[in-house]
This record gives sequence, structure tokens and C-alpha cells, in this order.
Amino acid sequence: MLSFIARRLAIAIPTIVLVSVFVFFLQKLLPGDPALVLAGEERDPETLAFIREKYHLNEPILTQYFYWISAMLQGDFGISLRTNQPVLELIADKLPVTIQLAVMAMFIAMIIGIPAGIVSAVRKGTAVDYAANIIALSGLSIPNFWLGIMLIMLVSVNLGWLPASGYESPFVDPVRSLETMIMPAFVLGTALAATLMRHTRSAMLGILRADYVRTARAKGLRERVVVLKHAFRNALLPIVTLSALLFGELLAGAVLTEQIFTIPGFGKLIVDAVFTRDYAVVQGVVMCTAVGFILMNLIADVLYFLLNPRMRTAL
Amino acid sequence: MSVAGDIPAAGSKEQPRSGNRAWNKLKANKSAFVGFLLVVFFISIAALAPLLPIADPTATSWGAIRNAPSAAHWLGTDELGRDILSRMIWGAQASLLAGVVSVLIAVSVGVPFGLISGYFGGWIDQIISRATDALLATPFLILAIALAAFLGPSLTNAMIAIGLSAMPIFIRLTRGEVLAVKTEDYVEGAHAIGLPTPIILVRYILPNVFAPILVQATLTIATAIIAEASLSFLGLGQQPPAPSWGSMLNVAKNFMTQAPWMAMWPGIAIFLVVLGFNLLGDGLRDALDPRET
Amino acid sequence: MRKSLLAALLLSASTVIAPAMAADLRIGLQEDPDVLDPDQSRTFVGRIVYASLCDKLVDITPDLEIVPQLATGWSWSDDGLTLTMDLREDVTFHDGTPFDAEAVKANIDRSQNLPESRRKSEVKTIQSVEVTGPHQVQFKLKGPDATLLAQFADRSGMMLSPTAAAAAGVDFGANPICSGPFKFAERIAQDRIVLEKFGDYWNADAINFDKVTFLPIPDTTVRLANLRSGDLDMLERLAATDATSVKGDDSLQYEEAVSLGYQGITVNVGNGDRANNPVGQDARIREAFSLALDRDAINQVVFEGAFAPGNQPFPPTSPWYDKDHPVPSRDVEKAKALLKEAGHDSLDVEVQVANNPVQTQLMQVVQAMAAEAGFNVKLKSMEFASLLSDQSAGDYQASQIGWSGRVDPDGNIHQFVTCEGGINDSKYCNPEIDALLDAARTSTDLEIRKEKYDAARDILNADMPLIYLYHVTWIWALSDKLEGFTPYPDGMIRLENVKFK
Amino acid sequence: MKHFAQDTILEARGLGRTFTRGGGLFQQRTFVRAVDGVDLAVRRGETLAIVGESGCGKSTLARTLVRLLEPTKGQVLYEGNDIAHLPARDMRRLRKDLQFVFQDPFSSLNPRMTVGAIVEEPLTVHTQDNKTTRRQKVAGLLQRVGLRSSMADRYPHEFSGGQRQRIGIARALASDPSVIVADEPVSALDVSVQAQVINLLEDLKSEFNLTLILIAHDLAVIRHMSDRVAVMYLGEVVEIGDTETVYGAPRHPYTQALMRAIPVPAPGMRSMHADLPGDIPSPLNPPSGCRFHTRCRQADERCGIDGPTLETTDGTRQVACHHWRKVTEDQTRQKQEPPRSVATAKRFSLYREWSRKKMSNGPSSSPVVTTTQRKDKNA
Amino acid sequence: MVESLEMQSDVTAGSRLLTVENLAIRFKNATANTVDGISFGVDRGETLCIVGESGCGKSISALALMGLLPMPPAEIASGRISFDQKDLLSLPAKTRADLRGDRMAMIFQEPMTSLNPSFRIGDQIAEGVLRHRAVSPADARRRALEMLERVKIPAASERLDDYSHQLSGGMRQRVMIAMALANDPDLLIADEPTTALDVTIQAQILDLMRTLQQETGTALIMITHDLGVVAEIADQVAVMYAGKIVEQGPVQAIFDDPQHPYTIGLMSSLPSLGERQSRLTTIAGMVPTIDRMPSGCRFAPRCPFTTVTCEAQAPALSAVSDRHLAACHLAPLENHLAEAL
Repeated sequence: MLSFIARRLAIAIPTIVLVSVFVFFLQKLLPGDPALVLAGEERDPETLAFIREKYHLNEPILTQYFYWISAMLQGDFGISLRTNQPVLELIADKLPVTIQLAVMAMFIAMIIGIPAGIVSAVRKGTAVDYAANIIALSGLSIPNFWLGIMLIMLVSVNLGWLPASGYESPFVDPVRSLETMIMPAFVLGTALAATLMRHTRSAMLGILRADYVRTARAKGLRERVVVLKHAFRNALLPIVTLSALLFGELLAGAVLTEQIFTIPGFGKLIVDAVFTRDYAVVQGVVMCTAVGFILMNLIADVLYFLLNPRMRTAL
Repeated sequence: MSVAGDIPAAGSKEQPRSGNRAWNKLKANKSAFVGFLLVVFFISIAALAPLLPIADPTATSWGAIRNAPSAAHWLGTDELGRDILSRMIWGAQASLLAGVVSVLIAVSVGVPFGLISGYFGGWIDQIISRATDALLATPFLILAIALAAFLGPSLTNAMIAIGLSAMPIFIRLTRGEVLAVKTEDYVEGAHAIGLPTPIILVRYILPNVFAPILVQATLTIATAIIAEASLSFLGLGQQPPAPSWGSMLNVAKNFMTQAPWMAMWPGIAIFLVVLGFNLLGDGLRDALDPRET
Repeated sequence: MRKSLLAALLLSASTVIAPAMAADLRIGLQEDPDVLDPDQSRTFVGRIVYASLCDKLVDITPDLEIVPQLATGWSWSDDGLTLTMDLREDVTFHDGTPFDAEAVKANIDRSQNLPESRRKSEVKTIQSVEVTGPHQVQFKLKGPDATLLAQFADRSGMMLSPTAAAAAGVDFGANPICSGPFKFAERIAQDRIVLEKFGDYWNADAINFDKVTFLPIPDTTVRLANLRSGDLDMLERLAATDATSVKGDDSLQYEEAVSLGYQGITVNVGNGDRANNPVGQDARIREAFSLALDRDAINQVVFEGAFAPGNQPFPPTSPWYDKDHPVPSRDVEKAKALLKEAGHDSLDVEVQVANNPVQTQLMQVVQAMAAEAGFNVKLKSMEFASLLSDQSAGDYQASQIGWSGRVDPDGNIHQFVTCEGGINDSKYCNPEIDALLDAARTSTDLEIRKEKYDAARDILNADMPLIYLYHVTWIWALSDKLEGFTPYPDGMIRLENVKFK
Repeated sequence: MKHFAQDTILEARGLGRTFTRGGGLFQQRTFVRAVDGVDLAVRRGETLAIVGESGCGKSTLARTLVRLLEPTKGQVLYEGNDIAHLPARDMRRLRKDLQFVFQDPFSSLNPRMTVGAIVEEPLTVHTQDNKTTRRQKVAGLLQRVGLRSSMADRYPHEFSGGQRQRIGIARALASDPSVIVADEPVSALDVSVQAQVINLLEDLKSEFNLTLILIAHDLAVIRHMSDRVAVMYLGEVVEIGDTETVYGAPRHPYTQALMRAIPVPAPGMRSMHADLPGDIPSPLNPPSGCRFHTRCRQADERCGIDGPTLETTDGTRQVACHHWRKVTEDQTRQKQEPPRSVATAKRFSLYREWSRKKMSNGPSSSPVVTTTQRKDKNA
Repeated sequence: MVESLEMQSDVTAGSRLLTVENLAIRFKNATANTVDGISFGVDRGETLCIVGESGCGKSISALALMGLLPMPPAEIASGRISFDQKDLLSLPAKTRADLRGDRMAMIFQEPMTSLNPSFRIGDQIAEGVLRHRAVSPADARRRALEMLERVKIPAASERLDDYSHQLSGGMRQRVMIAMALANDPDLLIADEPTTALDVTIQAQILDLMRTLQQETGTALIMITHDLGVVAEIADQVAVMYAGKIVEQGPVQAIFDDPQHPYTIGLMSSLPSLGERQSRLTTIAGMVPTIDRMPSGCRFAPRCPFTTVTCEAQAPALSAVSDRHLAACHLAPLENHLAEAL
């Protein structure tokens, strides 16, 4: 097990290095001189020169990369060019927010998507299956940001039921936290629910055709037991793996939703940073999401490993 | 002499070709057909936009700003008094073009890499795979935003940005499919008759990984349309005064209370066309799946 | 009164919580401020926070008169080279450090010498600061500077605790210590900035809130929705298009003030090769362009009439406005004639514009109007960061950009049109203008200054390196629970005497 | 018994193929010696069968013989030249002579190519024929395997399993090869279709003077088709000899057990007691010494330590067993169905006669068959 | 062997366990019945082999007996199945499920995939016991162990906690048998239980099944395409072709006195282990697909003896001798064809 994780990590390292290269060079290609943005409206030449000097903006790009990566390796993610806050601190501030959002969205997605997928697989070809599929496809087809805007209009502006934006830590005010998060989590959750539903359905369809399900029926087991115990237990493997991967995507995928609901998470941080050319933040956050994503991939693999007796007993 | 014993008795009745068969299956699949109709509908209005008897999508009218839907303007007018219906119709061009072109870019760059990576394996596979992992680990929209910002806001650049961001999906998909197809007997058979590698790649591997790529491409068009809308929504896509659904939404969100219809129509249109591509993609998946008969 | 669903349930479950204790004010901001260090910060929105956090040496009235704040009085030497200022004696910083002449000296020193300082140009005329008494300072100037007091009414005049500033250095912004009515409590980037009442504030009686929370909510619709739902008590920069709806809402109050700044089109007349085109080289064409625009209509279409049409760096309401050059009414025929005179029937113009919906909407209107006079305007929409760097590098033909405005007129004009002006992206250069504007900034005599500016206006109106379009009106929307708010043209939110009813 | 020209066309010398498994994420790197040191000579014009149970390496051996898999050790001599180390380009040219027929008629044809294109491809690669000539040859080949030439435009999925196997055979024939390796060519087919394909293969073999290497697990099919048979167990050849000899008097204990296990389509013919205990050991971890010793009744201490090599026993038969001398031949008997009653025998001969008659008359839908001279092997 | 079979028949003779009458199964949108009116019976302790090529409907019939046929798309078009005097087709689904795994059990072709990979094999055996017997989990587990020992799995108590992938194909099939027999069913249906196995393992499994059947007196329906297996294990044989039973009778009669041309053709197609034939006799053509099912005798298009009658009219299954039935207009061939020749 440990050696498996170690091997998996060994593969992750070149990936992370490549991510760092992508991230760094990509945003160095971004047009616009960050010094100009940072110098303020007056753009005092002395200040400009100083900023360029301070952030190594006038040095060759490879040198800049070297500065950045070596600082990064020492745990120094730099400071935000815009707010002077350490990037690590920003990340520490935002990560729990995004994780909370992702967890809630995942939860919503799972309680909708998995049962719907099971039912539609069991009732394949019936109206229920058809309806579930259409709803799922609709969930996938609605642009997230539009759904968000519409919900804000309806639920917050017209009905006044939920706050339109904002964030509260669940440890400070759980009720308020839930209130502010439920809509964005729902918006994110719908698309995920659709994805989960479709995967659950196809996994279940495959498994319900499997010989061992027929064996279970041949034992006279109740259909409920056949479906929920024998079939679903095996469908769980791809579903859990997929969920871990989706969770990894969520960490980075909430970009527009956070923007619309003004949720101070990773997505908002990174979009704002791109637009204000806050290099250190872009680099730090993308690295962080990429590592998070890779980590979730790893967790998906480990879960696959743990849930699959074939893998487990192979050791 | 062993004679053709097992020729079908009613040999005169020609069986349909594989392409026809897929098409027939697609037609038989109601939801896929609905998707097909939706896609055809939007493609035709986009293509026919110049011929339709509609207002100039950029003609402003200071006297008719943000008018609610009426007989004169079926879908209302926007913040500059332009007819939303005609902007919707012309905007379909941008959305569809963005969806299709960006996927073409993704496919034409991603598939060759995937082919090479999957077929040859070894260090080249390692390099391509790690780079693909790295690209996949970078959030799609962030990648697209950064690329779009780098290239400068325009529809073309948004398409390139989305295309390049969607590329790793195709690398990975193609690679996986190639790995599966590579071990098929008929590929071994191609080796057995002594075919050179390029021919094996082009005649044996590529056609047999084509179906899943086509399905994925159709589904990715849906994603790309949303991505274009998202980029336009952030101001990085289609540039004014030319219309696109995403940029219409971008403006509309400022007038949510005063002119909700401005946000309704583009949202619904995006939803429908994306739904169309998703339905079609699903249908294609079933139709092209040799197992489902 | 709209309440959030869960909160309403909670409220009905528990007994009524004393409403009087809720002296927490929540203000919606359009953006997240940058670093909270007055010497380093550069955003408009940051100044709104400073208004509650950091007192300045002087303040302004809504009519832009300079009035005492931390300085009780001041006097100019006859040669205009020495400014003597008496300081308030009952002031301490949030960290307990007393405010005195040494503190002022230290602050000016920091503004001038901190490498990261963005204030250098604002205080560069100060030669030295002399401590002439525990609560008196003298500013020795390199030359006469009429703008200095106005600078002291803004970030350059904000006094930071010298002990804290010395200790924190460049990281002061992480925990800013000033002497304003509220002290810094916490900041969560992009989420909130929380200030708490400073008990030892010299003017504590005028302060009625225990806590102020600034919440950046960029989306105007969402910001307004939050105000309506009671999650905010007030917001700044209401979208002009929402004005009518707010005015019609009994539970909300509407306040506005025409800003000090302007929005316009900067034309590249001398900044590199791209200036070599008819628009950049022929003032008649620029005038034609200006005449093709109906500024009132623009205001009506884009801002529902809430803003102020303009043709100068100062709004028509400003005392500095030159009434000899009123906002021109649209004259397409004359525009066409001028264009013809310059040898063109029609002309391509590329204008870059920031890719936000309002500015692009504005430019689309301009585009449509200019078209009627023969201008074929091509819009190049770009991100603000790219726009700035292209503009600065001269890689543009014309650029839609604005200025947030300064209290002193000099701040709105000098650096844009003088040959060596720091933000002269147009690279307009006219020694005559330089002379007039330099004279205007050194005189403390308002009459003389006005004359100089008017003289400069005569020339600039003809040369037209910048085509002014309109002046933003700051609009605030407040809950009707609040009272005592005064709108200021600088767009700040001053909380003195504001309270819940 | 038939005697062929005794020259060897294809020969394996110490041939081995090791698969490396794992080294991936989940497993330790393991080595499977699927084929281990096989010496085998294939005579020109004969049918050599390789038989064994699943996992014994017979398919791997077949592929390694024609270098569809690269051997990891040893040599393969074709017409006396080592092809195991031939450059890829030269090897491609040689494939004209060495053709392969696959087991699974459903996966061995490219589903995206027409049948005509599939059969034509070897001609394109290996001949200078122009398009028209190739087309004609394809038509002829299709007819020869019992398909109509008009079927060339169709795709593989439009054909039944038996027809596909015919297409596979046509493709193998196209380049006019001298050796065909057929890997379980009929095991995926139903009995009645299987018989058709077996007949076809036999006809073609004599018609085109082919050497046939046949991989199969069905002992009756092998018995019917092959001249010599090699029995494999866990990567090694344990017995090789003329079919009649091996079937009639198997020497290796494994061969004997195999022969006894053959189900006979006559009630009461097979001994009801399975006398080969246990499972086939995992090829990942084969037993030491003689690989069969874990299941062998004859095994003693020596067998666990020291692997036997092939020894020639009688005539050309070779056996790899330390105890072959002790293993009595009469333990096994020739399996044979009991004689049929007169009426039944008549029915069978009626069936044979009428079938033949019906076919030569040809069903209305049958193609115009090129009447090729057929040499009846046993005539 | 013959003796022991006779002995067994004596014990249970005359006691009919299962009767299938005129069973027809049709799939949605099909133009013909996939299984078209088959009738047969199985006595207690008896072994019936249903033999035929792929697609002849033998597996579908077996699934229908068990009530495992997915309906839709399949439906029972007509017929009766009575098991132990109960009319199975009229029973509610719940009651049928109660019988399944208890009175009637089934094992399948693919031992590799028929066991649930996620559960330990002991639990999978015990599950069926718990479902049908009022026993404690511990007792069920004990029963599972006992069954593993009965199917001669070495070190059974250790194997109890294995997962299926840890077992070889033969071992898995043993586990399947253990599972099926755990509740002492009256009827065991085995669908090609040895097809996927190597020939030496196949012999072991057949051996085991026969031994267990003798011990328990369970009736066995064996579905197979392998005449060798039939010869070895059957008491009674039903030969199916294209959804119909074409010939039926005691094993000896079928092999010694085959009547139907299809049966004869099938036997002729097999390479003989005896004298080497020069060529195999084949059955021309291929099995008709369901949408091209001939209206008369379904074998007519492939039959060398087809007459006009054959094409027009489907022959009924009629007695050739005691308990030996064949569905051919020309049976016995030699009588009819002697004249024709």
C-alpha cells in the first residue's frame, strides 16, 4: 500500500513540475505590465522602476522562474502584488471556503445523482429512466453562471429567502454559513448530480447485466437486496473513484459560481488575480489547485485500491 | 469441396452499411433525434441569419432602450435599443462557431498526440502523458481565461483558448482508445500481413478510435459553447458590437431587475443548443456502440 | 422588510433581540481594496475604507473647501514656500502612540522615502518637515505648491502610527494603525474588512457605530439585492440604471454627488508611431469626433441621465469649470464639414476600451453616433491591464479611459497634458500649456489659478488631445434606517454623525 | 500415416518468450515465462498441432514462431534463416510467406474496412499487382473460401462467425504464403460451422501446398486435422510425435490424462473419474523441476528438482518425462465410438450422401464456385 | 455407470418433478418466437440434457424455468411450467423468488464472472442459506463451510474468506455448485457449467456434479452444446434447434438411434476419435435468425432431405419408440428415403 502510494506520488512529481512550468510561463505571456497596474493611477516612474526591481519583473523569464520555484520549494509562495498579503495566507483563508462549497455541492450531487442513477438503471427504458436522463442532461446543459444569476434573481431578489452573496464560516455562524452556501452549492451540485447520475446509471446498467447479479437472483434474493447489495456494492467502485475526481475538479471548477455569488474562495481569488495580473497569487493558487487535483486523483486511486478486493488481496 | 454453405439464405436482401446503420439507430433514438433537430435548428438559423427578415443586430435605437418583448421586438430590446431577437440569431453564429471550431482545434491537436502516445508508448508516451496530466490538473476555465487574456479578447482567440484547453481531454481519450485497440486481433492481423506502421495507424487504429472521439467531440462542443459563453461573460469572448450569447448575458446581468428578459433569452438559447449537442452526443454514443444493437 | 428565511425563523424562535445593540454597519463596496497602507495603496475603493480608518491632516467639505481635521489651523508664508500647521493635541493612534509633530514628520518621510510608496509625486515638493513645537510643524517646500493642502486631504495627509509603521515597514498594510474613528479588526481578502470603534477617538461623540464591515460585492445587482434583503446597510456606486428603482423604494434612501473625476477618450497625438494618423495629427478631426457625440444622449442611454455630461476635466458644477466652453451640443453637420475640411469623407478610428459591460456599452453608443458623422469606429476591447500598458507604450490610436479625480484641479489636468506629465499617454506637448499649468499649481491665489486654467482650456479645447465625455456621479443607496449621511464629491463615506434611527 | 518430404520449413531453437507484468502501479514486477526453451521443427507440407490447456503458452508459441511477438530468447529459423533477429523491414517482407489465422472471428477483422479491402491489403503490400488484378484476385479468393465475390463491399459485422473465419482465411491466403499458423481457428464456432471450416482448411492446405501450424485445445479436432502433435504444459513441450502414435499410446503422464479426459459423444465412453487432480499451477509461479510434477501420479523426488528434457523414445516421438519408460502404454485405450446399428449407420450414410448431393446441385443462392482440382488426402 | 443410474432411477422413478408444456418465449418486436412451444418433463433425481448450438433457445428456456428471464424484453408467449405440482407461471414474483435458490437452483457457464467480486465466497454461500432458512448467521456460515468441503475444495475453511478472484476457474465453479446446492434443492439447472473450463478440469466438475447428484437425489437439467458431455451425464436428452425440440429421448436412444436429420448432422459434424475420416460431414448453411425464421420445419433450409411438406408444415414431435420422440416428417429416414431413392 505504502509503496503503491509512493509510486503514485513519484508520477505526480513530474506532473507538478510541468504544471509549475505551464503556470509560470503562461501567465508571463499575459499581456499588460503588472507594474503599471501596481503603480497606481499616477504611475510615478520611480515607483514603476522600483516595483519592476522588487518583483524581478525586468529580469529574464528563466531567472524569474528560478526565483519563484526556489522560493516555492522553501515554502515561500510570495506575496500578493495587490494586497501585500502572503499568498500562503490567502490560500489558507480561501481553501476552507472552497472546500466547504465543494463538500456541500458534492453532498447535494450525491444525494440526488446516485439514487436517481440507480432508479433509472433499474427502470431502464421506462418513463422514469427517460425523465431522469432528460433532467440530468438538462442539468449538464444549463450554464452554471446563468443558473446562478437566475437563482439570485428569484430566490434572493424576488423572494428574499436567501442572501444573494457573501460567506460566513460554519464555525462562526453555522446557520448563516448554510444560508449563504446553499444556493451556490446547489448550482454546482446540479451539474455534478447529472454527471454522477449518468455514471451511476451506466455502471449499474453494466453491473445489472453481470453474471453475478443473475447468480444473486438465482439465490432467490429480494430484488432490493440484489440491486442495493450485490449490484450497487460493485457500482460503488467507479462511483467513489469518480466522486473523488469530481471533487478535485470542484476545487478549481467553482470559478464562475464563486464569482457570481461573491464567495471568497479559490475561484474568485484566481480570476481576480488573473485580471489584476497578481502574478504571485495566480501562480500560487493554480499550483495549489493542481496539487489538490492531483491529490484527489491519488485519493481516487487509493479508494479504488481499498474498495477493490482484487487489488487489496493482490498485496 | 466446401461450398458456401453459410451464405445468408435471403442473400438478396442487402444489409445496411455501418454508416447507415448508425444513422438509423440515431433516428430511432427519440431523444437523440430531438437533439439532432435542436442542433440543426440552431445551425440553420445561424447560417440563414443574413437572409432572415430581421433587424440589423447592431442597429441602435436610443428611443427603444430595454423595451420589454412586444410585437415590434418579439424578444425585447437591449441596453442600446437593439433588437434582441436578431442579436440572438446572429449570436448563434458566434456560439456555434466557438463550439465547433474550438473542438476542431482540440481534436486536430489532441488526437495526433494521443495516437503517438498510445501507439508508441515508452518515453514519448511518458512525456505526453505527464504534460497531459499537468494540463488537466490546471483548471479548464483558468487555462482558458489565461490563454484568452494572453491572446487578447476576441472570438477567435477565445476559440483558440478553449480549443487548447480542451485538447488534453482528447489526448487522454485517444491514448486510452489506442491502447485498447492496439491489442485487438485485427491490429495484430495487420502486423501479420506485414503492414508498415503508418498504414496501421491510419487504416486500423484511427478509424477504430474515431467513434468515441466523435462522441466526445460532440459532447465537448456542448462544453465549449458554455466555455465561450463563460469567457464572453467575463468579457474575453466576442467583442462588441457583434453579438454573442455570452456577451449578451454579460451585459444583461447588470439589468437583471430592470430587464430580466435580456438574461432570459441567451440563457435559454445556450441551454437548448447545449442540450441539443448533449442529446446528440449521447445518441451517437449509443448508435456507434457496436455492443448495443 | 425582507429577512432571510432562516434568520426569520431564528428570530421568531428566540425572543426579540434588543435592536438597539445592532450598531454594526455593513457597507457594500464595488471592489476589494488593495493593500491597506495609505502610502502604498492605489485604489479608489481603498480610500473609502481609510475614511473610517485613518484621519488626515485636513479634510474637505462637500463644497471642496479645505477644513481642519488633525490639523487645527495652518498658514502659508508669503513666498509660498513654508506651510505652518498646528496640530490637534488630544489625538492618539489606535496603538496608543500619541499624535504629535514628530509623527507628522515621520509620516511625510515615509511617504517620500518608503521604496514602495505610491505617494512620492504627491509630496515631492516638500523639501523638509520642521518640528517647531510638540504640536506644530512647518513644511518647507522646494517651490510654491498650491496643491499641497489638497494632497493632505487625501492619502498623503493620512497619519499612520509612527511606531507601528516603523515596526511593520512594508507590511504595515496587514495591520494598519492610524488615528481614525475606527480601528482595524480583520481582513479576509475579497470577503470583508472589519473595523471596530476606536474608544479614544478625539471626535468619538460623532461616531455611532461599534463596528463597520466593508464587503466587496462587485456585481451591482447582487450588491443591491443584499441591501434590499438587509444584509447591507448601505452601498457605494449604485449602478446608474438602478437609480430609478432605488428612488422608488420606500425602504431605501438615494444619495448622489457628482464626482471630481471624468471619463473621456485619450487620443494618441504624439506617443510613438501610432500617433501618425489623421486623428492624432489633425485637431479638426478630433473636434469633429467630439461634435458628433451627443453627450446628453449618452448620459441618458447609458446612465439613465444620472451622470453629468462634460467636456472638461472638471464637472460643470465645479468652480474650476470654464463656462466659456459649455458642453457642446451635437452638430453632425459641422462634424462632417470639419472632417471634409481635413480631407476625409469618412475615417477609420480604433478606440480601445476596457472590457467591462458599462464601458463597452458607452463606446458602442459613441461608435453609433460617430458613424453618422463619417467615423468608422472600431472598438478594441481589452482587459484593463493590457489597455494600460498599450496606452503607456503608445500602442494605441485612441483609448477610452477616465480619472477618479482629485480635490485640487491640478490633479485632474497637469500630469495629463504637460510635456513631462507622468500620465501623459497622449504625449501632447505644448510649452504654452506647460507654462500656464505650472503657474496655476504654484499660486495660492484662487483667482489667478482660475485664470490660468481658463487660458489653458482655450488652447486645449482647440487642440483636444483628450475628448471629455462625462463625469461619474457617485451614487449611494442606504437603508432607511440610517440617517445623517452626507454625500461628498470625492466619493468617500464619512461616518461622522451617521447613525441608525 | 503419411510421409512428407522431410525437410524442415520452420524451426524453433530454444525459443522462449517472457512477459513482464506489473512494474505498474499495483503490482510487483513479475515475469511470466509463457514459452520456455521450446525446440520444434515443422516439416514442409505437414500439419503440426500444438495442444494444451489454457495458459500453457501455445498461443504465445504460435505468435513467437512468426514473430508477431518478439522472442525473448532462442531462434526461429525459416528456410534455415533466423527470423527472430531480422530487421523490421525485412521481416515485413517475409510476412508474405508466414501468415496467421486468428481465433476470434469477431475481433480479427478491422470493423471499419470492407471485406474486399481486408482481403486485398496483403496483395497491396506484397505484390506489384494493379488495382484490377487485385480486385480479380480478391473475388477469386472470396469464392475460394465459399463466399460470393459480391460480398466484397460489405463490412465484417454483416457476416456470421463462420463467414468471418472464412474471410480471415482468405486474407491469410492472399499473399500466397507457404506457412499458415492458425490459432484456435474453429474453437469459437458452433459444431456444424466448425466442421465446414475444418473442411475448408484441409482443402486449402492441399490445394495451396501449405504448411499448417494448428493451435487448438479440442483434441478431436486435432486428431482429425494434424499429422503431428506437440503437447504443451506450462510453457514447455512435454510430448511430440505423430498424431496416431501420441493418441494411440501417449507416453507423457500429462498427455495420458488429457487423452482420458476427452469427452466422447457416446454414452459411457469416458471414465467417469477424473484422474488428473488439482488445478493448473499459475504460470506466474511455475513449479520447480518438472512443471507437471504437482499433479503427476508418477512423480518422485527427482521430478520436483530436475526438469526433464525431450527424449526421443520410439521413432520420431519425443517425451519429456523421467519416467516415460515406467509409464505403461496400455493405461490408455484408443477412444472410439461403439459401432452403430445397421439402421443408424444407414441414416448417417444417407445424410452424408444427400448432403453432398444437395451441395453439388447448389442451393439457389449459392455462388458460382470455381471448380478447383482437389486432391483427396487419403484417396 | 449404467448400473448406478438405473439404481437411482429405481429410487425415484415415476415421480415427476417438473413439467414444461408448450412453452413459448418471444422477445419484444420479434417476428417469431425465440423458444417455440417446447414440452418436456424431469423426474426427481433424473438428469435431462438440453443440447443444441448457440442461439437455439436452450439457455433462454433455462432462465425462464428459473424465472430469471428479463421481462421485458422477453415475454412468455404461452405454455405452462409446473414444478412440484405448482404452476410456476401463475405464482406471484415473491413466491417464485422464495422457490429460487431453495427448491430450484442454477449454475452458470462463466465461473469467472458468476461470483460477486466484492463479497467473500463464504458470505455468498451463506447468504442463500440465510435467505431461505431460519438459521443464525453462524449456522449459515457453518453450512457454507460444509458445502465447500462437499464440493472438495481443499482447505475449505481458509477458502471461506477468499474473494472469487483468488480462486481458479474450476474452484469457482465448485463454489457455484456449493452455493446452488446449499439448500438441498429438488432441481438444479446447470447452463453450460463446463464449457469455459479446460478439459481436465471439465472432467473433474462433471465427476463432482454426478457424485453430488447421486448423494442428494437432486434432479438436474444440464444445458450444453457438447455431445460428449451429454453422453456422459444425461439420462434423458432433448435436442433443440432454432427454438424447438427436434428430438427427445433417453440418452442411449438418442446416440444409438438418432432420428432427426439435425441430430444426425450434428453427430456427423464431430471429428471422430476413432477412424480418421477424410472429410467431415457438415450441416450446410447456418441457423436462421429470428427475423428469417422459416414457416414450416425450422430445419428445412439446411436439411438435405427437405420436401415440399417440410417447407409448408412444421412437424410435430411424435413418438418413434417408447419415450423417444422426433419432430421430422421423414422419421425414420431409412423408411421414407428408401422409397424416394
